[in-house]
Formats: sequence, C-alpha cells, structure tokens
Amino acid sequence: MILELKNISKSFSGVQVLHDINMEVKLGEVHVLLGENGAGKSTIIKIITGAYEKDVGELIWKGLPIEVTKPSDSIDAGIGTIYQELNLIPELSIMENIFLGHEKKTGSKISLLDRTTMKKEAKVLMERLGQNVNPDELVQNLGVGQQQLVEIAKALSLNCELIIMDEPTSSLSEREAEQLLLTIERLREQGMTIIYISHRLEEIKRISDRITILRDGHKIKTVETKSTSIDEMISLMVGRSLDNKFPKIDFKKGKEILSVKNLKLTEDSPQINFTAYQGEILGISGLVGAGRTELARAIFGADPIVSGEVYIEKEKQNIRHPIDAIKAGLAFITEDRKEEGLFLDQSLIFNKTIAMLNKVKKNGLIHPKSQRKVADKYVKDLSIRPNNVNLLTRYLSGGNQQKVVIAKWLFTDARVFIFDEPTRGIDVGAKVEVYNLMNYLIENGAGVIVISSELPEILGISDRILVMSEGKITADLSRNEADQEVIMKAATGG
Amino acid sequence: MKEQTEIIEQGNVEEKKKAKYDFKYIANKFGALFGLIILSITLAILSPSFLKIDNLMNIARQSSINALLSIGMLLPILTAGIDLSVGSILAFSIVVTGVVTVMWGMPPVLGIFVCLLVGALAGLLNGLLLTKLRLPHPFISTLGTMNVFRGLALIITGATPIFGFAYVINFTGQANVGFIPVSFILVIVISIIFHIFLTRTATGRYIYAIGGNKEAARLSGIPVDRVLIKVYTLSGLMAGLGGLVLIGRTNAASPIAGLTYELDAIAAVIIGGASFFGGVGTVWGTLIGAMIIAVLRNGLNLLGTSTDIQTVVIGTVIILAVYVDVLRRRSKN
Amino acid sequence: MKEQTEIIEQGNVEEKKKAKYDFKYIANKFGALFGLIILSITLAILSPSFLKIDNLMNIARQSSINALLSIGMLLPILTAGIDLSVGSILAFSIVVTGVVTVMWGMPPVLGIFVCLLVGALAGLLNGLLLTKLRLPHPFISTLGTMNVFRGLALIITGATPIFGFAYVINFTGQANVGFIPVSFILVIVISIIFHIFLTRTATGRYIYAIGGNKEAARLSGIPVDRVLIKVYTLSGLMAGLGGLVLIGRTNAASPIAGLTYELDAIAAVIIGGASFFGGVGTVWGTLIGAMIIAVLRNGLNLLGTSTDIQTVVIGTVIILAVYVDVLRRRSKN
Amino acid sequence: GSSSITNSSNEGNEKKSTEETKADNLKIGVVLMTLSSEYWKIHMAGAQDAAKELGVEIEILGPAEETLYEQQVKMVEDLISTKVNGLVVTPSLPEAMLPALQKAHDANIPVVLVDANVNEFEDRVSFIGTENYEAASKGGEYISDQLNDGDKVLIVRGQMGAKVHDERTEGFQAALESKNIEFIVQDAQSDRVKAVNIVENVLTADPDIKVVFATSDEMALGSFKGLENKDSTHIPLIGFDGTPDGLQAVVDGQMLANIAQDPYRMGYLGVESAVKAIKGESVEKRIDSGAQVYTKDNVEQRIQEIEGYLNN
Ligand SMILES: Nc1ncnc2c1ncn2[C@@H]1O[C@H](COP(=O)(O)OP(=O)(O)OP(=O)(O)O)[C@@H](O)[C@H]1O
Ligand SMILES: Nc1ncnc2c1ncn2[C@@H]1O[C@H](COP(=O)(O)OP(=O)(O)OP(=O)(O)O)[C@@H](O)[C@H]1O
Ligand SMILES: [Mg+2]
Ligand SMILES: [Mg+2]
Repeated sequence: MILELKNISKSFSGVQVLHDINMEVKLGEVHVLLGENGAGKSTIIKIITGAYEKDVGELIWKGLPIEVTKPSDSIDAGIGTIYQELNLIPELSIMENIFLGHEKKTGSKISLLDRTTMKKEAKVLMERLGQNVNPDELVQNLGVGQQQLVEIAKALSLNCELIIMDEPTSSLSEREAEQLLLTIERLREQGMTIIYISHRLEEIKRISDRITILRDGHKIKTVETKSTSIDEMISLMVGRSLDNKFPKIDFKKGKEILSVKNLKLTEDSPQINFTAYQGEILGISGLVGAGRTELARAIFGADPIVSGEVYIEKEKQNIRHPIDAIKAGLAFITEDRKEEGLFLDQSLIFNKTIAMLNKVKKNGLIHPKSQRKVADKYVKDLSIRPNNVNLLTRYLSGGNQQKVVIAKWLFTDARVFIFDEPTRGIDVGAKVEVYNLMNYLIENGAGVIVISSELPEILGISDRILVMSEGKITADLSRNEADQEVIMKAATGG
Repeated sequence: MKEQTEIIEQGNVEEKKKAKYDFKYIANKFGALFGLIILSITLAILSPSFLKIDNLMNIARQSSINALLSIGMLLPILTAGIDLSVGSILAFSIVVTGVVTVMWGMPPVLGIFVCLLVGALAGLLNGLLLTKLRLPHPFISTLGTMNVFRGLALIITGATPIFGFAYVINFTGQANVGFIPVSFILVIVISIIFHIFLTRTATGRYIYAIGGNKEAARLSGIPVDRVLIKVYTLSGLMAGLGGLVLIGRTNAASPIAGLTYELDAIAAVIIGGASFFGGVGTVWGTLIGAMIIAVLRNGLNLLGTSTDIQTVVIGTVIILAVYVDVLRRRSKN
Repeated sequence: MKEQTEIIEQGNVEEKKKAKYDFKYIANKFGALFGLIILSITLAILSPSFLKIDNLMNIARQSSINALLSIGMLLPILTAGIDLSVGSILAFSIVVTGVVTVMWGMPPVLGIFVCLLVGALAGLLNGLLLTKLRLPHPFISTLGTMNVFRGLALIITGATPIFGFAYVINFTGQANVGFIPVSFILVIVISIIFHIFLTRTATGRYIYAIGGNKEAARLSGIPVDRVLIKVYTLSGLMAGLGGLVLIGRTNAASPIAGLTYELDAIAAVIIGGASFFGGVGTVWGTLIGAMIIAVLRNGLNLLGTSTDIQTVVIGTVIILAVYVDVLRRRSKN
Repeated sequence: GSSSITNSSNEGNEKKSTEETKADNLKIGVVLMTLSSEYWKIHMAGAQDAAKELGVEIEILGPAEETLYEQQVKMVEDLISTKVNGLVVTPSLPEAMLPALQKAHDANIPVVLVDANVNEFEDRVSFIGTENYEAASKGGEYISDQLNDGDKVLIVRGQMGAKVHDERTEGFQAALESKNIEFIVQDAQSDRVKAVNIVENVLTADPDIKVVFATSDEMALGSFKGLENKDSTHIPLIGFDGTPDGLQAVVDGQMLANIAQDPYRMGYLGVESAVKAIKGESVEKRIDSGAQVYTKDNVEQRIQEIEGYLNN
C-alpha cells in the first residue's frame, strides 16, 4: 500500500463535495478514479497534492501519516502531478517549465542554473513522449496538446514514486495518447504507481489495474479492471446503463451551408477548400498540431488570413473579426476553455448570455429574470452540476466548465457551429447529451463541424470526415469509407 | 475578490435560499461597509463634532470629487486597465471652461457642457491611443496624457488660475438643496446610473467580460476596442464632471488642480473591492471606498492630527480597510 | 511583450538558425534601443551640447537614481505587482542614515550599511504585508506604506533636511572615476548582477514564473510567498541604494526627497518593454527605459524648453517610445 | 499696512465669545500651505509660541504638499465644524479659499489671512505678510548691479502654476526688467535632485549664465550642488525662504544671498491677531511682517534669531 485515504471530506462554501472517502492505492498499480463531471475526482487529487486543504480525514503515505498542506509537501514526498487544468508558465521555455521548482544547478557556490544539463534532459524527456522539440521554445507558442506533453514531461522529470494524472489524454490526439499510454505501461513495469483519471473508458480498460468509482462525492466502490466491463463501469458511475454511446440520427444531406474556398492562412501555407452541408455532422480529424484549430480560427475571423473566401449559404462573407463571424451566423466553441472560452470570475448566467445579450433584454435593459430562465434551461439540458446558475464558473469542475462554454454558443442561434474538441473532459453520460444537442442542431437545419482528436468520437458521430495533416486537408471520407486505419494514414500525411 | 462577484451574482437567488443564508447574505452584500462603519464609530468616539449634521455634510461635500473620479476610474480598472490622467483631465477641462466662459464670455450653461465635453474628448483620446496604437497597457497612454493635459492646462492659462465663474457653473459644487450638497446628490445619481449601466446594459457587461478574459471576450464577438474607447471616454467625462464640482467648491480653475487625484481615485476603487486584474468590482464598493478616504481625512482634521502623523495613519488605514475585507471574505469560507 | 523574452531565450538557439535570422535577431535584440537612438539623434541635431562628453556624463549621472529604482521596480512588475513606495522608502532610508551618522555620529561606513538596510527592511515590510495579510494586490500595501514611510521620514526629521554627510557616504553619488561617475558604474554593476540573478538563478526564474501564472507556480511547489517577499525586499534595497546616490548628489537627506519617483521608475520599466501583467521584462530594457527618460529631461533642459511645453513633450515621448516598440514588434511578425 | 481699521465683525464675535466660551478657553485653527517643509515648520513654531503665550488652544493643519489647495479648503471646513473660535489661514490658491472663508465668516469665526491675501474676502481681520512678489523683487534689485544688459539668468522654480513660485519668479524678473535679461526658467518641482540636474544641464548648454535664482531653499541648495558639479561656484546663487540650511549656505559662501520672509513672525502675529479679534480688540487690517535679503553682512544675526525661535 503506497497511499491510503482515510475518511476524507471536503466542502466549499458550505457545499459538501466529498463525503467520507476511503481508498487505497497499491504500490505499482495503475489506479483509476472514475466518475461523472463534478463527482469529486479532481478534488481528491488536489487534497492529495496539497493544492486544497481537506476538512477532515487522513492521508497515509507508505504506511505513515503525512501532513500535506501545500503542493511542495507532496512534491517533496515524491508525488508528481499533472493537473486537469494546464499549469504551465506561458512566458517560460519548455525546459524551464519542465524543471520549474526543481531546477538543476551548477555545483559552484553561487549555484547558478545548469541550463546545459536541463536542456539535454528536457529534450530527452520530450523525445520519450514522441516530441522532437527545441527545449528553448516558449510554451506559449505550443498548441494545447504539446503543452499537455510538457506537463507530463514535467511530472516525469521529478523522479517520483507516484504520478497522478488528471485527464492527461483529454487534449491529446490518438497518436500522442498512444505514446502516453505506452509510457504509462513502461512506468508501471518499472514499478511506478499511477493514479489516473480519464473519461475515455477504452483506455481505462486497457491500462488500469483497479478502478475506484465516485458518484456525487461518495465512493461507490473499488473494482478490479479485469473483471469489469465498460458497460459495468458506465452503470456504476452514472447509476444507470447507457444503451448508445454515439446516438446518431439519420443523415439527410441538405443545402450547402458553409463553404471555404482557396483559404490561405500564411503566404506559404497550402490552400484549403471544403464545404459543409445542412443536416450533416462534418468531423475534422488529425494529429496534434495538424492545423485544425488554426483553420477554425481563421474562418471565424479570430486570426487574419492571407487570401480566400468563406461562404455561408452560398453568400460570400467578409469576416475580419469574430463580430463579423457571429453576425454571419457562425459559432466557434474554442478548445481552450480557460484561456479562450470562459469568464472564470463570472457566474454561469453571465457566461451563458454574454455573446447574445440582446436576447435577454427588456425595455433596452438586460432583464435578470429572462437571463436566469435561459440559464436554468441549459443547466437542465446539459445537466450542469451543481445546478446553481449564480456560482462563479471558476468553481465548476472541468467538464462542467466545458458544458458552460458549449451552452454559451448554443444560445447565439448560429447557423454553423464549429466545435473544437467539444467533449474534452466530459463524462460519457454528458457526451451523449452533447451529441444529442448536435443532432438537435442539424435537425433544425444548422451546419455542425466537429474537430476532435478522439477517433472513436469522430467515427461515431460524423457523417463525413475531413482529415488534416500539416495544414492541408489530406482526406475527405464518407461515414462508410472511414475507419481508424484510413484516418491515421491520412493524418500522418498519406 | 472572487467571492464578491459571486455574491453579486447571487442577488437573484431563490427566495428560500436567501432566507437560509440571510445573515451571511446581508453581511456579505454590505461587506465593503464594514471598514467604513468601524472607522466611523472610532471617529465618533474620538471627536464630538464628527456626527454633527454639519460635519456629515462636510464629508458629503468633500467626498464628492473623489467619488466622481473613482466611479470613472472603476471602468478602466474593471477592464484590467488604469487611467492615470484623470487629475490632469480635470485640470484641463476646468481651465478650458474658464477660458471660454470667463475670458471669452460664452454663456455659463454652455460652459458646463464644455467642461464635460473636454473631459470626454480627453478620455476619448486615451481610448484611441490605447486601442489604435495597440499600446500594451493603458498605464503608458494615460501616463503620457497625464503629462500632456497638464502641460496644455499650463500653456492655455499661462499658469495662472482663472476666477469669477458664474453661479450656474458654480452651482453643482457650491449649492445645497436644503442642507444636502448638490454635489452629493449628483454623486448618488451618477452612482445609480453607472450601476445600471454596468449591470444592466450590454456594454456594461462587456466591460466585465473584457476585464475577466480579453481573448474570450474577443472570441465571443464583443467589440473590445469600441468598449475600451467608451470606457476611457467615460472616465474622462467623470473627470470633467469632477472638475465642474471643483470649480464650484473653489470658485477657481487652476492649471495645477487635481494633482495626485488619480491615486485617491484608484485607492477608492481598490478599497471598494475591485481587482486590479479586472472583471471584479462594483459602483457601491467604489462609493464606499471614496467615503472611507473622505471620512478618514475629515476625522483626522477634526482631531487636529498633524500632517506627518495623518500621512502615517492614512497609509495604515488603507491597508487595514482592505485587510478587514480580506478577513471577512476568508471567514466566509 | 512576449517576443522580447522569446528573443532572450533564443540566445541559446542553434547556430544555423541564428545565422539565418541574423539581421532580424540583432534588430530585435537591441530593439528597445530604437526609441533611445531616435531620440538621441534628434537631440544631437537640435542641441550642439548634447553629444559632448561632459553632457553625456551629465546624463549618466542624472539617470542613475532612477535607473536603480527602476531595476528594483522591475522585480515587482515581473510578478504582476507594483511597488508604489520606492520614493518614500528612499526618503525614509536617507533620513535615517542622516540621523544615525550626522546626528548620532555613527561611523559613515556603517551609515552606508544602514541606508541599504533600512531600504531592505522597508521593502521586507511591503512583502510581509502583501503575503501574510493576503492582500489582493501590492498596490494596496505599497500605497499604504508609501504614506507611512513618508510620514515617518517627516516625523523623524521634523520636516528638516539633514546635511553635512561624510565623504564616504557622499562618494557613490558624487565621485568620478576618471570622468565616469561612480553612480553610473554602480548602475552597470547592479544591472549585471540583476541580469544574472533574473536569468540564471532559480529565484530569478521563479519571479518570471509567478508573474506568468501564479497558481501554476504554486502548484509546481514554488515558495510563492517567499519569492514575493524577496522581490519587495530587493525593490526596497534598491530604493535605499538610490537614496545613497541621492545623498551624494545633493549632500543632504530631505524627508520630501523622492516624491513621485515611483512614477518615473514604473515608466522606465514599461518603456523598457516589461508587461504589467507580469512574466515579461528584462534588466537591459529597463535600463534603456531609464536612459530614455534621463536623455529626454536633459535634452529639454539643454534646449531651454519652457516647463509647460516640456511636460507636453515628455508625455508625448513616453507614448511614442512605447509605440515605436509596438511597431517594431508588429513588423517582426 | 497703512490704515488701522477696527475689525468690522468684532462685536458679533465678542457676544459669541462671552456667551459660549471663556476667554481662556479659546481654540484657534491654523491652516498652512503644507506642514512638510522647513519653512512652514518655522511658521508653525511661531504660531505655537503665540498660542502658548496667550494661553489659547491651537490646532494646526496643512496638506502634504503646497499644490493640494482643495485639501486646504477641506481643512478650513473641518475646523469650522469643530467650532474653533478663530482661524488663521495661509491660502496656497487664495481665490479658491473664498467660499470656505465666507462660510467661516457666516459662522462668526474671525479669519486672519497670513502670507497670501484673498483680496475678495473683505471680512478678514487682517492680512499679515509680505507679498512673495515684492520679496522676490528685493532679491532682483539686490543682484541688479552685478548684471549687465542682455545677461543670462537661470531661475530654478517650483511647480508651475503654484502661486508662491509664480510670484517669486515674476517678482524677481520684474526687478530686472530694465536690464533686458534673458531668463531661463526651469521647473524643478521643489525637488533637490531635479534642481541639481537642471543646473548641470543648463550650464552645459549655456556656460555663460551670470546668476542663478532658486525660488526655494530646497532647490537653491540643490542648485549649489549643480554649480559645484560644473565647477561653477563662482556664479552667484540666490535662494529664497531663509531656512537654517539656506542661511548657513550664505555663511559658507555657497549662496550669495537668501531672500527671507519672516515665517516665525507671521505665524506668531497670525495667532495673536486672531485672539485679539476674538476678544474684540482692534487689529490692523494689514500687517507687514517684513522681508529681507540676507547676505554675509547680516546673516549671522538672523541665524541666531531663528535658532532662538526653534529652540525655545
Ligand atoms: N474551489 C471550489 N469552490 C467551490 N466549489 C468547488 C471548487 N472546486 C470544486 N468545486 C466543486 O466540487 C465538485 C467536484 O469538483 P471536481 O473538480 O472534483 O470534479 P471532477 O470529478 O474532477 O469533475 P470533472 O470530470 O468535470 O473534472 C464540483 O461540484 C465543483 O463545482
Ligand atoms: N500561438 C501560436 N504560436 C505559434 N505556433 C502555434 C501557435 N498555436 C499553434 N501553433 C502551431 O501551429 C500548428 C497548428 O496548431 P493547431 O492548434 O491549429 O493544431 P490542431 O490540429 O488544432 O492541434 P491541437 O490538438 O494541438 O489543437 C502547430 O504546429 C502548433 O504548434
Ligand atoms: Mg476534474
Ligand atoms: Mg486544436
């Protein structure tokens, strides 16, 4: 037994989110925490690492009680953590971020930083994760996926005995996720203990030894992975079974709704052409850094373009700014909820209505009652928890934050929705709700484009799939043509 | 910081919940008052003159200029910016008003308009500099214009104050309704308008959005630049309005009026619970912040405290006022 | 902002990349110099005295106090904070030094030590207030102590300047080595030390990390509070050191010394390319920012510009200096 | 002061003082331009000594800087609230003080103006002081002999727009009007270091400056350092204020002359006149407290006087 949690409870502002949690992590196992969004997984992690202080309970580390009051306590004890939200310093380099807090120093008296050694080690660490990068590159220049890998490298560099990973694969594409899973398996072989959180049930099945299931802050039970099917996992965490993970309605291809012609993002980037139709869900797949986000941002007017045209319902649009895009009927659900999506210090109501305040006005003024009404509706539709629309979004769990971002854009009455990694961090149950929402949108004649790095998702929900590689569209596949292999081949450049 | 907005948001919470958390709710809603109340009680004990109507009206009158400037300053701070030029804009507005009314003989009523207009235009310039030049932070544009407007005020007047304003212009800063200073009534009216503006209009909510997360605001289709220009224009307008009150109070327009007023205004906003990082703050908090400063200065004068000791006490109270707020919020959790 | 740090980081980039981007690399590396160079050329054309060695040494001497304060100020700003109290700390340090050496007769060498120690302790107080009271932003703690230390300086001296310092104390601010002012040499040495400190030590990088993302820094096990305390202590120390130079420049310790110096220091840091939002900024940029301010003041004096126009010009140049930098960076992309 | 008119509001005040206060329980409020400079500390000493000798209570206020004229207004208002029996005010922007003074008058509080007059306020008990303008022109007259037609003179002054420094600058210039002097006026904002910088810079561009005049001793002492740094201590330097350090600089030959008003006397007379007015005694409407140019010849005596003031 490397770590034991005894009678851990925690509440925030009078609301109890963990109820008397007891749990044991065996030396050398991969132990998964599983539960719906807001079940309390991240909170348990943060209590173990000292990011939060527990109200009551006890932590036993290698047989001895341990007092963890601040993050450095857990780091010193030998626990490395990758938090759900990225915790990197954008202004610092990859190397500096990896060694932040445990820098290598030259032996001399004034102990300057040993940049050469750190750089070498950083490079090696990143290579182990399949990334050939310049360790001096600033983190702010990396995509979310690469940043996540830097986080992982940072935890690995600690030489710790227990690594905690809170949804590390949620922002990774299949290939990077695979790299990570291999790394985890290798670490386990070397005797490392790992606590792992994910909403991707297949990977849980593959790498874990045991699973502790949480529901609403209560521990339901701990099970052996070997003897548990995915359906069982679902019914344990949701409290009911889920018959269809990818509800799909019949595809009736309608009019052309969005068309991109000869779009060039930079002088020397390739031209991009594609069209989306009413009544279909158009998936865009690709590896991390393939340029999907850049494409979406360019269409949405968030970044300048060099040349090219965007048509909505065959009408040429002049989009220079997100305002133009919204006017033209576009919605863009960004992938980085914290940096680009949410107003963390504002309530759910605020976040929900900010992009379309005209709809909640009465006599020229914002009408709090109507605001509240629409917020309540979406809280119910997307099962956002807790269902307090006045709570600051900062205090929502990661998955629930993601739902708030989606809710914001659903409210804008757009005709074309571009979802960039929409189900990142969302639990299986809620995913189905998001897919149903997409179905609802196409039923009502909207265009839906989904960028996703999760292959099963892309395959499960799309009617047509574009694959991108190095800024180019390398494949345009119908639902029937597409499978994992074809996509991976196109994604790696043909 | 964070908790406060939460509370504000909870303004619309269901009745039964409100009842349950009743005491807490009120204690927190009026939390920024805590410091002010403690301070007032202390001063009332120390000085018999403090609670007299006469003196309370002094405070009302004396707080008004800073209150107006602070309400203006709240806007830039909500957007995670700052406006260092308000003191200079105030001076610039009033000397221009002096020139056009006293020296050129423009009708006084128009003079009022000029004072506000000059303030607003000066603020507009701040906004344009910030957004069109894409300056990294308004500290620069407003530090620059703080010097520019001060210099212009000196040049226009040849560094000489202007006197002899008409009663119409002096009215706001000088007159009373009953025993209540017009300037204080003005502050209340402006506060209500700004409160509605910030909480109930799209632009108002955009201000919070920009301060909370500028990139998210942009991607949500908020016209960030246009809102910022409005913000600095309004801040300038409030400086002009503060100037109008100052003319009335002193019957003069001096080119060195308003020196260091920006510090008092910023202090009021921050004491009132706004965050330097933007997105958090209220008109009422700001108003209370301005009152704390005014009450403190008044009280120390009543007690006859010498300047050097006053300086030390004011410094200490600024810290304590914010600390009381920190404690209150911490105890809440 | 971001680009600048990037450039510094690229100091270690592979040779072939460096070669390819050679011109750009140099243009950017020395980019913050652009404004300074343009300004200097303009002044050299306008005033024949500007480029005289004699005058250049004037500038070296005159920039030194602000340069020291600015280097100190860079630290809080890097952590997304601010230190408004540096001017007051400077005054407080020098009057204490005056009291202990001139009035109590302490050996002058110890006096130097006292001056620095008082500065550092005052800064330490700022750091402790910020971290232990968990104040939301150092604007509050340092606005408070700005008043407190000024008040204390006045109380200690009864508002009377102290003069008659020993040569040892005056040395730093007064003496030359050859024709180069000791104070300028001091600035260079301090710059090098701070550059190494900020770029090559763990604490230095933590300062950037805290400014970049405080929560991430905390979760990485960085002792955030301890680093912040160091930051404000160092800022105070530099104010003390600036005070030492000031004593030498004026042969006196006045309790009203250093009024508004914080604004000049902040301006230098920001003109030098640091970001108010933390995490971005360099010692060299700051130094150039301080030089721009000093050159400007010197040039306007040489030209005999009248004060009101000077004020306008200074304001305009502050904006332009930053704008030039904005343009340079934009053209880079 | 030529005319000696009895204060018009005397009778009213007399009634009030007999009704509400005993003569030995009087409280005088004094509002100075600032309390954070040596000049005003001397002024304060005068006021305190007068209060002690006359057995009245005294409350002295002043803003942190001379430029904060609105705060002075607040201080007068606040003192009215505390029901002082008399007020002594040194307005830094005189006209701005008018509404507050009117308020004092309406509350039957006699007001003595010191150092700077408020012309429009007819109800003042008295104005005590020397106009800064006249004092400064005395300094100009003093140096006039040493200047030739067309010479350059540097004036290092305090904050532009601050009345005290405006008047000192203008007075000095006016006295030299006939000489066709080229004046270089620079604002050092009463900061010693800025004065050093300005003198260094101006002398670099114009080494043929013939005289330096600083509108306060703080800046004059800084100017001397500037002269010293430019090896130009031969250039005559004139200070203003007559602070102990400034006078000592005259003794040491650092300054040629120091123009001094008599802040101690002003402070003393201010309180004394206020008390007289409260008691219904007659006070001259205009009292000239004198101004003097101190040079090596007469400075020693003045230093002794000042020491006497400050040490009792
Ligand atoms: N700082 C906080 N203040 C208030 N409530 C909080 C805070 N942090 C978390 N919560 C609440 O605690 C509950 C559990 O959150 P937690 O982040 O642990 O969920 P999770 O299981 O990790 O969910 P997800 O799968 O969405 O990441 C949620 O209801 C959340 O709103
Ligand atoms: N701000 C930036 N500055 C520089 N390069 C960037 C920036 N953002 C992304 N990139 C790079 O641009 C390329 C395309 O990134 P983009 O984010 O569009 O890819 P993606 O397919 O959406 O993958 P991801 O899953 O990482 O979001 C990548 O190589 C990425 O590293
Ligand atoms: Mg979580
Ligand atoms: Mg992406």
